[in-house]
Order: sequence, then C-alpha cells, then structure tokens
Amino acid sequence: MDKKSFKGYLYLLPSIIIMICFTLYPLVRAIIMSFLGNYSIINDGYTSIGFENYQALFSDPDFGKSLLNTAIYVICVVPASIILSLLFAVLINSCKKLKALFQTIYFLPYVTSVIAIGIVWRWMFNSNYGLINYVLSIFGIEPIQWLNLPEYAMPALIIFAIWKSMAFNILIFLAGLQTIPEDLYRAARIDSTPRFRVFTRITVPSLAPMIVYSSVIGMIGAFKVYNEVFSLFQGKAGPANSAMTIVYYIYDKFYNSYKYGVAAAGSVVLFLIILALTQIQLRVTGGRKGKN
Amino acid sequence: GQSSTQTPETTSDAQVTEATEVASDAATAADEAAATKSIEPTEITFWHYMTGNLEETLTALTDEFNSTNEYGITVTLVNQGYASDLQTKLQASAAADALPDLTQAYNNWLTPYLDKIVHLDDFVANDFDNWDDIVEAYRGECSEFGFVHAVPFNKSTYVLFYNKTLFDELGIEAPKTWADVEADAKIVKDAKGIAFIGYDDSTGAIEATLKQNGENFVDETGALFDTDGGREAFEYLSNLYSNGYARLVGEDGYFSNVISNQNIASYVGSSAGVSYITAEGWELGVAPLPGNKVNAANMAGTNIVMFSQDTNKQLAAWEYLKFLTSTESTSKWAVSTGYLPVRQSAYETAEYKAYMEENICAAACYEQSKDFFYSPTFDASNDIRNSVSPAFEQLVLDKADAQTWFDTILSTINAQY
Amino acid sequence: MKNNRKVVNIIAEVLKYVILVAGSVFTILPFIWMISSSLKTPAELVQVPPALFPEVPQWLNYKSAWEAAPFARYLVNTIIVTICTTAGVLVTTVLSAFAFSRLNFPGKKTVFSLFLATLMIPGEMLIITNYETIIKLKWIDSYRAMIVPWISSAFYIYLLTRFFMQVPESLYLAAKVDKCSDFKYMIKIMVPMNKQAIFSIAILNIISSWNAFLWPLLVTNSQEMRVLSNGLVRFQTEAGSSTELIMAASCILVMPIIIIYLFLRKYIIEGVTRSGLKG
Amino acid sequence: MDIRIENLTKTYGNLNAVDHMNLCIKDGELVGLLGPSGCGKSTTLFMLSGLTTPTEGKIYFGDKDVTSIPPEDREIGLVFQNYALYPHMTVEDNITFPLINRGMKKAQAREEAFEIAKVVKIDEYMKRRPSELSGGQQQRVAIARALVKKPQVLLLDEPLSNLDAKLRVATREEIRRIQQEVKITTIFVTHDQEEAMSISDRIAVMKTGVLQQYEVPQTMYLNPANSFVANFLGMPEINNIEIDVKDGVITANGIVLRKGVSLADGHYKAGIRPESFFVDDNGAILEVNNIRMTGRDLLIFTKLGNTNVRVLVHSYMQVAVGDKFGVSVRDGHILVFDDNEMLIGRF
Amino acid sequence: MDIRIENLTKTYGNLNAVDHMNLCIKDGELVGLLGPSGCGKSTTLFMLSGLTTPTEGKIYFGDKDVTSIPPEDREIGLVFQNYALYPHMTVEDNITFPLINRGMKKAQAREEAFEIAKVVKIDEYMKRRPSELSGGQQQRVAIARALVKKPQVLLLDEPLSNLDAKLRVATREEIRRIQQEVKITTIFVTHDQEEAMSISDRIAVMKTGVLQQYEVPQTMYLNPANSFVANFLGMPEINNIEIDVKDGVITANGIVLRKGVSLADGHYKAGIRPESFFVDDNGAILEVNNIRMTGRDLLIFTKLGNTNVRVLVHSYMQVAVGDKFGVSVRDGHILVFDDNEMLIGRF
Ligand SMILES: Nc1ncnc2c1ncn2[C@@H]1O[C@H](COP(=O)(O)OP(=O)(O)OP(=O)(O)O)[C@@H](O)[C@H]1O
Ligand SMILES: Nc1ncnc2c1ncn2[C@@H]1O[C@H](COP(=O)(O)OP(=O)(O)OP(=O)(O)O)[C@@H](O)[C@H]1O
Ligand SMILES: [Mg+2]
Ligand SMILES: [Mg+2]
Repeated sequence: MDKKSFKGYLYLLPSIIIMICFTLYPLVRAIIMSFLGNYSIINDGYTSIGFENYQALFSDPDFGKSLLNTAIYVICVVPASIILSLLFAVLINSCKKLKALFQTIYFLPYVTSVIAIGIVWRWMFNSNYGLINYVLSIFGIEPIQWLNLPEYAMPALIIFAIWKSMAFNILIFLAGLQTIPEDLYRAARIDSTPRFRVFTRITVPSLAPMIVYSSVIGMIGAFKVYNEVFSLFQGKAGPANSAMTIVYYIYDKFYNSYKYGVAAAGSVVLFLIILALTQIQLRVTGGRKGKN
Repeated sequence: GQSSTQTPETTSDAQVTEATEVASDAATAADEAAATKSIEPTEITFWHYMTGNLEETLTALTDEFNSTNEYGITVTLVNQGYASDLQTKLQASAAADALPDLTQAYNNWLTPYLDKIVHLDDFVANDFDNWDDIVEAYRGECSEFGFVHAVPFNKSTYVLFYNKTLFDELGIEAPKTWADVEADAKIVKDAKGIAFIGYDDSTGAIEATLKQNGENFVDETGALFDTDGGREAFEYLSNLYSNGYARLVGEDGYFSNVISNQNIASYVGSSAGVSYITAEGWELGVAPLPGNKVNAANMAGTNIVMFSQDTNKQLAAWEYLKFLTSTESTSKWAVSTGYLPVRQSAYETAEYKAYMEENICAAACYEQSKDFFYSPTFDASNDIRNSVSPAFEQLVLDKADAQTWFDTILSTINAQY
Repeated sequence: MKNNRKVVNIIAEVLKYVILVAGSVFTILPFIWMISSSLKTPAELVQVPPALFPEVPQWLNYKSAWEAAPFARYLVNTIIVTICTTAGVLVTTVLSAFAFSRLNFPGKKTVFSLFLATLMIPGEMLIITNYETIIKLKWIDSYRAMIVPWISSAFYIYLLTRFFMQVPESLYLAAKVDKCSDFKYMIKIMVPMNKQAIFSIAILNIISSWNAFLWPLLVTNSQEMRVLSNGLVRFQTEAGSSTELIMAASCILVMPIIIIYLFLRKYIIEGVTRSGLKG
Repeated sequence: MDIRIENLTKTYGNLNAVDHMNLCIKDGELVGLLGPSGCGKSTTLFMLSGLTTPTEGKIYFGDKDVTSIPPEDREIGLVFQNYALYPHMTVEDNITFPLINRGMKKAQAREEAFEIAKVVKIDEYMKRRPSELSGGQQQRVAIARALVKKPQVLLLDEPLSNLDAKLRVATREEIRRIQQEVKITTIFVTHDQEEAMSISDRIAVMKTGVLQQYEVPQTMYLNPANSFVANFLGMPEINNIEIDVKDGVITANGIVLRKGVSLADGHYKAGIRPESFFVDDNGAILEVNNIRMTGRDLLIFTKLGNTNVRVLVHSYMQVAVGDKFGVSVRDGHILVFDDNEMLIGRF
Repeated sequence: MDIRIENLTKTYGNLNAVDHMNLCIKDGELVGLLGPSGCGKSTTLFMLSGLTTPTEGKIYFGDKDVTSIPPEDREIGLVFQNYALYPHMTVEDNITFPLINRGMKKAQAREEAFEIAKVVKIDEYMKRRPSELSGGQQQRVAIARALVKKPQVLLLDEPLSNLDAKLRVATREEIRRIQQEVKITTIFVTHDQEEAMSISDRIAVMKTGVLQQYEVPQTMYLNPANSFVANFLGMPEINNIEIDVKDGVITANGIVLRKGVSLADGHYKAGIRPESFFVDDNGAILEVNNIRMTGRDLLIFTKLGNTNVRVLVHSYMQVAVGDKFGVSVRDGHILVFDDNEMLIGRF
C-alpha cells in the first residue's frame, strides 16, 4: 500500500485548494489579527503586537454575558433538538403510506425564508395573542412576556432554535435510517423487542455515526448562533441585550465598532472552545464506534 | 474597553496626515475645474441602498443627469441591498481598495477609512451654488471630520406621530413641551390605560432630551451631561417610564405597528417611516418634537461621499453631486420620496409648498428644521449607541429612578472610551 | 396478555400519527403563514389578533413583487450559480469523503481535523478577506466569484464521510478483488449505495446557495449578475418594510426549491434499496 | 405447540415462491425442510415467523390462527440464513438481547447466555463483536440467540451451513437435545439430507414452492413419492434409467435387472440408487469407466447398456479403470415411476 | 501460477489466527482447505487475496513476491463467505462488474456473464437485485462473479455452503471443470470433507491457525499425520480408543483387535473409523445399543469394553437394539498414535 500512500491527497486536492484559499487563509489572517492592537482591516495598520485584544475582550462584561448565553443555548438546544429529531425521524420512517408526505412537510421549514420564520415566531411568542401563550393558558399558566422581558428571551430563543434545527437533523437521520439493514429489524421482531428498545438498542446505535455528526455539527452551529437571534429579535440581541451571543458580539465588534482585533480575538476564543469540545465529543463517541 | 483608549489618537493622526495629502490632490482638480471646466466623458458608479419608490426617483433623477449633462458623464446606480449591507460592502471594498466613485453613507460608517474620502472643500468653495443654502445642520454634519467629506442626500428627522382622533376625543393638543407631554400622558393613561409616548431610537431619545434641555450628550472626550440640566433630563425620562406614560416597543418591533393598532397615543420616529403607519379607523397627526428649554430634533439619513481617485472622475462626480443637490432636484426628490429637501431654498419652491399643504409630516419637519442637530461621530460613538440602548431598556424594565438612570447611562458611556 | 399487546400497539400507532400530525401543523405553520401573508393587505398584516388567512387574497402582491426587480434575470443567475455550486460541492464532497473513509494516507487524521476546524470559525470573520481575494483575482462581478468559494464544504464532507464509513468493508474488498480501482469503486458502489445521503447533501446545498445573499451582493455590482435573494431586500427600508411583498417574494424564491425537492426526492428515493447483505 | 399450515402461498410478482402448502406439525416434533435452492424454504419460515405476510392461506399455532399476529407475539426463535446478528453489540449482548426483552434480569440473562454459548462453543468470544468472528462463529451466535429464549417454535434456516462436520454434528445433536427437552416444535431447513435424515422426526421436501412429500425420514428415502424426491434424496444421486417390462421381466437396455415382477408390460422410468447395487458375479457384467473415492466408499462410473450409471461399493474393493465386475440390484430397490413421475412400485 | 506461502502469520490481539504457515501449491492445482470453524481458513484466503496484510511471512505467486501487492493487481477471483454482493446492482451487473473493470465491452461482458450464470443456474435471475434472491441463489451469483473473469488464482470461501446436495455436486463439478480447463490455481475452503476429498488435488488441514497436514486426499484419509487429522476427517467420526500392546497383540479393554503387530509394548491411543469395522462372526461380539439410519448406511452404537464405539454397516443389514453381532477391523485400519498424538503406525 505504501506506493499509493499519497493518492488520498489527489482526491482531496480540489477541496484542499478551495479550503486553503477561502477558509484557511482568512482564518490564519483572523488569528494574526487577534494579536494586533488597533488593527485596521482597511490599511492593515496596527499599533502593537500582543494580547491587548484578549485583555479587552475578557474585561468586557458583555463578552462574558455572551459566553454564558451561548453556553446555555448550546446545552439546551443541541441535545433537545437531536432527541426530538430522532424521534420524529423514526416516527416518519415507520409510516408506510404517508412517509413521503411527512418527510416533505418536516423539511419545509428548512426551505422557508428566514424572514418569514422570524415573523411567524414573533407572532407565536406574542404575549397577547400568541399561540404559545394560548396553549399555556389552557393549562392555566399566565401569559408570558416572551419577547419583552429579558428573563424569557433566552428560553424563547432556545425554543425557536430547537424547532429551526430539527428539519436538518430529521433529513440527516432519515437518510441514515435507510442504511440500516432491514434484517436487524427482523431479528429484533423475532426477539420480541418492545418498540422503545428497538429504538434504543437497534436504531440509535445503528444511527450512531449520524447522531455523532449531528451533535458535532449542531454544537458547532449552536456556538455560532447569530441568525436566530437576529431574526427573532428583529436585528437586536433581545430586550436589554439579554440574548447576546458570542457571534453576535463578534459581529457587532467587527462591523459596527470596527474593533477588528477584538472581533478576531473573540473568534479565536470561540474557535478554541469549539475545538476543545468537539475533540472531547469525538473522543467520547468515537470510543464505541464499531466497524462493519 | 479601557485598554484601547490610549492608542486611537495615533491612528487618527496618521489618517489626518494622509487625508491632507489626498485633499491637496483634490484641490488641484477643483482648481482646474474652476479654471478650464473640461471633463472627459466618463462613467461614475454610485452605490446606494434605495429601494422601491426611492430607487425609482433616484433613477429618474440620474437618468435626467445622464441625458442632460454636457460632458458625456454617465452615472451608474448600483443597489447594494440594505443599509447594513452597503455598510459591509463599503468596509470590504475599502479594505480591498475597490471603493466606488460615489456612495451613500452615514458618518459613523466612515471612520475606519476616512483617509480614502475625497475632500470636497475646494469644490464647495470654487464650484458650488451657495453652500450656505444647504440646511445648516446638514452642512455641519457633512464637515464634522474637519473637512467637507460629503454632501447631504436623503435626510429625514424625528417627529412626533400621534393619534389625532384620540387626541381630539380627549381634547388634547399635540404636546409642545415636556410639561405638555406629562399632562397629556396622564389624561391618556387615565382614560385609555395605554402609554402616551414611545421612542423608536432610545439613544436618540436621550440625546434629543438632553438637547431640548440645552445640554449635550457626548463627544470624543466623554459624556457631557453631568450637569443639573442633564439630571433634569433623566428625571423627565425616568418619570415618563416609571409612570407608564412611555413604553418600550418590545415584541412589536416598530412603534408604527403599535400606533397602527392604537396601542399607544403617540411616538417619536423617523419621518421616513410614515408610510408604514396604517391609520385605519383613526387619523394620523404629525408634530414637531416637544421641547423644554429649547427645541431640538434629531436628524437622520445619509450623505453622499466621494472616493474617486481619478481627477477627471472627481470632476464628473462633482457635477453629479451639484445636480442632485440643486434646488430643483432636491425638491423633486423630497416631494416624491418624503425625505427632506437639503436646501433651504427648496422649501420655498411652489412645488414643495404644495406638497407640504397636503403632507402633514413634511410640514412638521419643516417646522422644526431650524432645530435639527446631529450626533457627533468619533471612535466610541458607535459603541455608545450600541450599549446605551440595551441599558435604556434595562432601566425601563427595572422602573429605575432618575438617579439610577443618570448613573447607569453615564457609566455605560464612560465604559466605551 | 397478547390482546393487551395488540391494544397497546394500536394505541401506539394512533399516538404516532397524532404526534406526527401535531408536529406537522407546528412545522408548516411558518410556511402557511408565509403564503397567507403574501396574500394579505398591509392592514391585515398588523391586525390584532392576527388572522391566519386573508379575507380577500391579494394576488396583486405577487405581481408587484415580481415587477419590483428584474427577477427573471435574477432567476437565471440563481439557477446557474446553484447548479454549478451544487455540482461542484457534490464532486468535491464525494472525492474527499471517499478519501477520508476508505483511503489511507499519512496525515489523514490531521487533515480531517483541519477540515473540521474550518467549520468552527464564524463565517462573518472570513468574508472581508475573501472579498479581497476575489478582487485580487479580478473575479469581481462574475459567476466564478459566486461559485468557486462555495464548491467545497467541510460540513458536507464530514457528513458524507460518516455515511461512507457505514458501507460494509467487505464490499470494498470484493470490489478490489474484482480489479476495481478506488475511483471506480467510489463511483459504482459508494455513490449509488449512498444515494439518499448524497441527495440530502444536494438539497441542502441547493437551498443554501439558492438563498445565499450577502456574498453574491458583495462580489457583484451589476444588475445582470445579481441573484433572487438580492431582490428580496427591495421591500425593506430602514424605517419599515412591506411585509406582504417580502412574503410574496419569499414564496417566489422558495417555490422552485420545493419543486426541485419533490422531484429529486421521488427520483432518488425510488432507487434506494436496503442492503440485503449477509452478516 | 402444534403447527398447522393451510394453503399457504406467497407470490412475488408472478412467481409463487410458496404454492398452496399444507402441513401439520405435531407438538414437539422436529421437521426437516428440504429442497433445492430457491424452492421456497426460507419464504416458508419467514411466513411462519410472521416476517412475511402470506399472499394466501392460514397458519395455526395450536388452535390459534396466527396468520395476522406480528412476529414479536409469536414466541418463536429464528436463525436467519444470513445470521442477522446485531453488529454493534457484543456476542453476549446479542444472545442476552431476547432475554432482556422479556424482562429477565441482566445477571440471570448473562448466565443463561453463557450456558447456551458453551453449548455451541462460543463462550470464549462473549466480549467480541460479530465482525471479529469467523463465519462459523457468527452462525453459532445466531443459533445461541435463537435457542436461549427456549421458544415455543423454533425455525432454523440452514443453521449449520458454515460449520465443519464435527461441530455440525455436535451442534445438531445439541439442538435436538434441547428441542426434545423443552419440547420445542422445530422446523429445520437444511440442504444436507444426511443431517435432515438423522435428526428429523419428519421430513418435508419442496420443489419450486410445492410440497412434494412429508414423511418419516427412512420411509421417504426408501419410498419416495415421486421421481423428484427420489432424485433429490440420496447422494451420490440416484440412477435414472429407462426400463422395459415384459412378462414380469425388467430389462434396461436389454440387460435383465429383475424377474417375476407383477407389473403391466410397458416402458417405464425407474430409479436405482448407487448403493442399491451389490457386487454379484451372477449379475450383469459392467465395465469400470472411472472411479472416485468418496471418503469411505468407492463410486464406480459405468454403463448399463448405453445409460451412464453410478455404483457405490465399499472402498476396500480393489478395482481399476477397465476392470469388469458383476452387479445385481437389491430386492425392492428398483423404484418404478409412471408417466407423471409418481412412484408406482418398488421391485 | 504456483503459489508459495512462507511463514505466513496473522495476529489479532494476542490470537494467532494464522500461525507460521508454509505451503506450496502447484500451478493449476485445486487445494481444499479444511479445518474447524475459526481455525483461520478465511484469514488465510484474505491474506492470499491481499485484503488482509499479514503480520509476518511472505506470499509468492510464481516467482513474484506479492505480499505487498494490492488485491486489484493480483488477478484473483474470490468468493466471500458472506458473498459481499453489491446490493444496489442487478445480478447481471454484479457478474459483469469485474469484466467491465478490465475494460471489456459491455455487450461481450453481458454475454460472458450469461454463460457463467447458466453454469450456476441463475440465468433466469439476471435482472433481480441480490435482496430478491434466496440465500443459495445469492451464493451462486458470488461464484459466478468470481469465475467469470477466469482469474489466475481462485479463492473460494465455503462457496457451496447454502446449496442443496445436488446443486452442490453439480456446481463443484463445474468449478472443477473450469478450473482444470483454464488451469486456475484454486484454494477451496469447505467444511464438507467429502467435497474436499472429491474435487481436491490436495487437502490442507488447519487447526487453530496451524497447518496440520498437506496431502493428497486419499492418503490423508488413510494415513492421517496425527490424531487431530484422523478425528477431523471422516464422518461419522473416528472412534478414539485406548489400546494396550503386549507381545504384538493389540487389545482394547481386554478385547483382542489384532495379533502379530510389531510395536513396542505399552499403552497407546488409537483410532478406528466406524467403517473400518466389518461384520465378522469370528470377531469381537458386541451388543447393539442404538441404531441410526444415515441415508444409505446404518450407524450402530455399541461398546468395546466400556468405550463407546460407532460401527457403520450397510443399511440392508437387519439389526435391532439389543442384538449381538461380531465385528473385526480391516487390515491396516487401526491407527496408532504416540503421546504427542502423532501417527506411529497403521495395523
Ligand atoms: N477482526 C478480527 N478481530 C479479532 N479476531 C478475529 C478477527 N477476524 C477473525 N478473528 C478470529 O480469527 C480466527 C480465525 O478466523 P477465520 O475467519 O479465519 O476462521 P475460519 O477458519 O474462516 O472459520 P469459519 O469456518 O468459521 O469461517 C477466529 O477465531 C476469529 O474469531
Ligand atoms: N423479495 C423477493 N422478490 C422476488 N423474488 C423473491 C424474493 N425473495 C425470494 N424470492 C424468490 O422466491 C424463491 C424462493 O426463495 P427462498 O428464499 O424461499 O428460497 P430457499 O428455498 O430458501 O432457497 P435457498 O436454499 O437458496 O436459500 C426464489 O426463487 C427467490 O428468487
Ligand atoms: Mg433460503
Ligand atoms: Mg471463514
């Protein structure tokens, strides 16, 4: 096999070229930027080299708040979304006749314009005539000021985000479900396996690669949450910035405050956090990866 | 951030030096223009974010210029999406050295690349029809970086929109002073249980309130309102909110939606937003902002900035700018878009007068045009805007007292330098 | 006891459909809302409480939306960009995923981690640098600029690698014995066996490139090069927006995707078989 | 549990994989299901297990019509032809899986799994994944998984095909033992007739979906219902010859095979098993064309007139190609068939 | 093409799946590879095919060291134990796949595929997917796929395990024919000794990764190198007994089995195949404990002293449980082993 050992790179070549030009190069530039004081992207000027940006970052209470919010967001959204998506994917997959219909319906949110989604969810969360408060009122719960009060901004965002990420996960899981050999289900039926156990012991382990994928990608995506905030709170970070997330912070620093260095430092911090967590995640889940 | 306070001066010094060099180039071009006035046919790109009716009007004006100018200048309009998209694209283009010849821009977009802007002082001095005719506040805004960096274009102001039907019913008039506001608000609150007033732009509200009390908000040295007048202003705001006379827009997004549904009696918003108010079953009234010691009203909207490096193009672009800011063009623009004319003389044209007759909003704007002020732009100004608004919201939600208002806003601002 | 089980099964079945239908309603609500809003008058849009359906459908909204911008031209551009990008993505993704899942080469793990790492930086940070690159390449205002940077995605590569790793090793071995080159194995075995996953990637990419907004706006300057999503902003200003027109335009924007989705889905799913492998 | 199959049919497209099958299996019996590849054996088992819905017909377990009862409620054990092990579980988990499904405690399940694993000799592999096992080891895991739950009905689809002869015998004996101990009604698909013969209470032979004969093994061997069964059973294969009967004398290509039979004169098809011949110097004299050693026997290829015939003799007989030797057919070992290939008599 | 295996070893963890194996196969020979389940047969084939890299040792095809040559360059045909058919391709595509990979025209490939499909009798299923075939049909597709390319080396891993006896014989004959026609060096893993015996030029027997004996079939059967081989070959299994030799007389539990042998006095292990006995009224008198019919033979369970012994007799012998009968052992059929279980003589 030795003589072919570099053949793999031939296959990777197109991707690698694109990646280097359009991801790695800007990434490296961003990392460098983060160490330059008062860097200006316009003329590449800077006044110092060092950790100034990082100091600025960590002394900014807004950044701390955005870190905390993002952490809460990730912890709530990723597992919930995966569990729900898995459930729905399996339910859809088990329908014989209406499968195609459900599959299409559950996919629709993914194609629907972000603006529409934002508007509808704002309506659903509306304190006076929103659907959610209406449902809650059936259970005798007082109307909640989802979008008006800081303490409900994150919960609202999280609910919205779980819903929004489900279409993607369902799509992936449905694709994954098709690769599970029918025989396993046959064997499970013969073994009189209760439905739930079929789910936990056959479906979930067989889908493990997709679940790992979804959780890794979901986590990366959740850490980078920005659009959801933007569309739910109409371009703001929630009442009194209560739903400020890291990328929102970075974006703001970059495009509105022109603090390129600080924004870059924020990105690097974010990058490192995600890197560390995905590594842990892959270690943990990779341990029980079985080959065919 | 505290740590970054030391260094910016060095950069801006450097920028100023460079900018001066560019300025001398421009001066030559302008001198030439005055002397010879020969311009080669050329194409000028103009980036904007105007859409719909605004874009149509702009296109019509530009077509007119393209077909009538004697030099064979063609101006190409390029729509660059939303204002924020244009901002991003300008920033990227500045970095890539690919700026357009002309663009719409807010002053606060420009700080990172001030040195790329063509200085227009000489053009204004040598080849402009009565610069003083331009509304004073606009002129000030267009030269706040120490040189004339832009000419005003789509300008608007903050006015008070109110539910005239409701006012009439309760027998109140549009408030002229803070005291009126408080009095009217009590009546409305007692009668209808709804808030009286709201502000689309909360930082702007603080700034205007201070101005109305004869105080200033901030400049590049820091907050300026640590005075008795300043405290009074916050007392006023604090009272409005804690008494429920004023409210936040919250989930409705824009007060135009709130007033459309008659959930508020009046609000302060941009005159450009009048078309988004749906007055069904009630009548809309527009009034100048109420004042206290003095009257003062925020203005809004962009100016046009020039980046062309080529002398000929600069001359050509200047021809276009002169055209756009002419009395005739600006009144045409104003009439069909609802923006404000940039020239005092435009208010006097028959065309615009007729327009004001039937357009209450324009009339209100005109009425307060002498009271316009603009927000100064400096390194921390964006951060101040961005951090004051959430702080404002938090204060409202906390029903904070005047002292807390004052302290919080002050410390929030000081943290940005 | 068995009867109990039967009852439980029936209840489970019913419950399943109840959940699915409830979920469906919840899921398509935005979609329905989008359509119904596109047919409302401005007054109906802000009405309290909101009505799910307009009293009189305002079909004119569509006309206005369509005429607000040269959408026909935008459509052509969008199609060109979407097709090229998606084709490119599929090619690079299949190639890379295959390399990562079946080939051995030094540094594989490192390269893979690097690919994954590129996903972890917020894209907002990269845009300006990439714009500069496009300017330096003199690609501004061209299809290339809109396509090339997007024809490779670590996101999809990672996904497909996962799927490829699911294919039993024994098929790879069988193919090798059958004198099948790696490349051919990829084309003839891996790709057809993972049709469903590749379809998913295609559809995900079609959607994202169809909806791409900021990048096309940045790298183009002329109306002739703009794409559909750029047309959507025409109904919004700083001071407010014409929601009904935005919604109409959004519908115009997503309809082709839904049609493509339904079409591709039918075509591709039909070909999918479960593997009847021993062991 | 008795099993009764009535008119069972499964159609794929226009192919009847199983064609109006009727069968009764008594409680605790072990039935060997035999037939050529593709004759519908697996399909029959799949229908019995409930995994495949019959196109037509009914299945009764005891008195109960189970035709529309799902597999999980049928209390069956099934060894799949392709094993269908759970690839992500260890051998132990694979085996304990059905037990834990029935709510057995983990510890006890593990114990039982270990017991059964010892029976099929895979106890040392309990912690491995199926992919780390050899083919035969996987198959044994599949057997263990089916046996461990001591089902009411056990369906085995070629469960021993990948085992070596010794293990095969040992395993089938164990299956037989457990089956008899627990009285599990069992259907055992195999392509190995010797296997079927040696452990089955009864044998069912199928051909292209149609049940040909259902009998006690020895009877079926000696008394096949038709030419197909005669041909199918027995290895080396039966010799198919054409015979003429005249005045009670059976001749094949003019060579006399038997005298004094009571059969109408005429031309018939007949079958004689290779081992039905015995060396007899007074018999027909044939020439050795070829010899093949098959373990303990010698298979002699020769010609009866111009019909090729295989004769089986003990391997200690010393013969060489070209030698002549005399043979006769044992009494009652000439199977005579009618035009429809049905057996009409043994002479 | 000659195949030479030198010191071939494959280690999984601390298990030697194949252990320092040495083997030479002559060009065009067919070697049967036998051994208990899990002894390393598949592993050996995988190493020969290049799909598994040996931990140690070398493989030569002809004079060429192919140890590190990838499978696609080895010109081999391989039938996998689990078939490994391409599930998304029709039978036809599966079979033509290797041909088209070598650049053959589609039309011609199809023709050749059809030819070979006819040989293994799957020509009517050409348009089906593997999942629509029975187990045996799938296996035949796998055989067709390996044969169709007429490889230089053919490796078959239990290729007939799911076929019924008749088809099995027919198919193996066809494999043998093609193999001899094209002179393909072939290794044939099977658990069926009769099969191995009947078509192999030589047989290799393995045990837990170690090659035990490599010999011509008949020789191996009659002259096993050790007790393991003796036990492994032959069905029903050989009888393992303990014998005492005193003054040239072999006794087992006091019963005289042979006289006048030249073997040192002592206690030995010995093996006697069930069919090595013959009915001899002058021989030892034994009692029938049990009888089992195995097709054409009767297997009698009896006791030689207190050692259980199986004796095979022709099925026409009339015996019943409890009957007594006399047997002797054929000359040279008592296999005597030393303490290391190696054969020391046949008496
Ligand atoms: N991937 C693996 N990891 C660990 N052990 C393995 C692996 N593959 C095979 N083995 C072990 O190696 C030994 C030899 O396996 P191999 O598949 O060669 O046996 P085999 O002779 O083909 O058996 P069978 O007749 O059952 O197919 C077995 O004990 C098996 O458990
Ligand atoms: N899903 C299917 N679609 C079409 N035909 C099928 C399908 N499954 C099986 N068949 C056909 O039905 C017939 C019976 O198949 P079955 O699997 O029952 O055979 P079998 O007796 O088990 O054979 P084997 O001994 O080879 O396993 C075969 O001819 C097969 O090709
Ligand atoms: Mg079968
Ligand atoms: Mg094997």
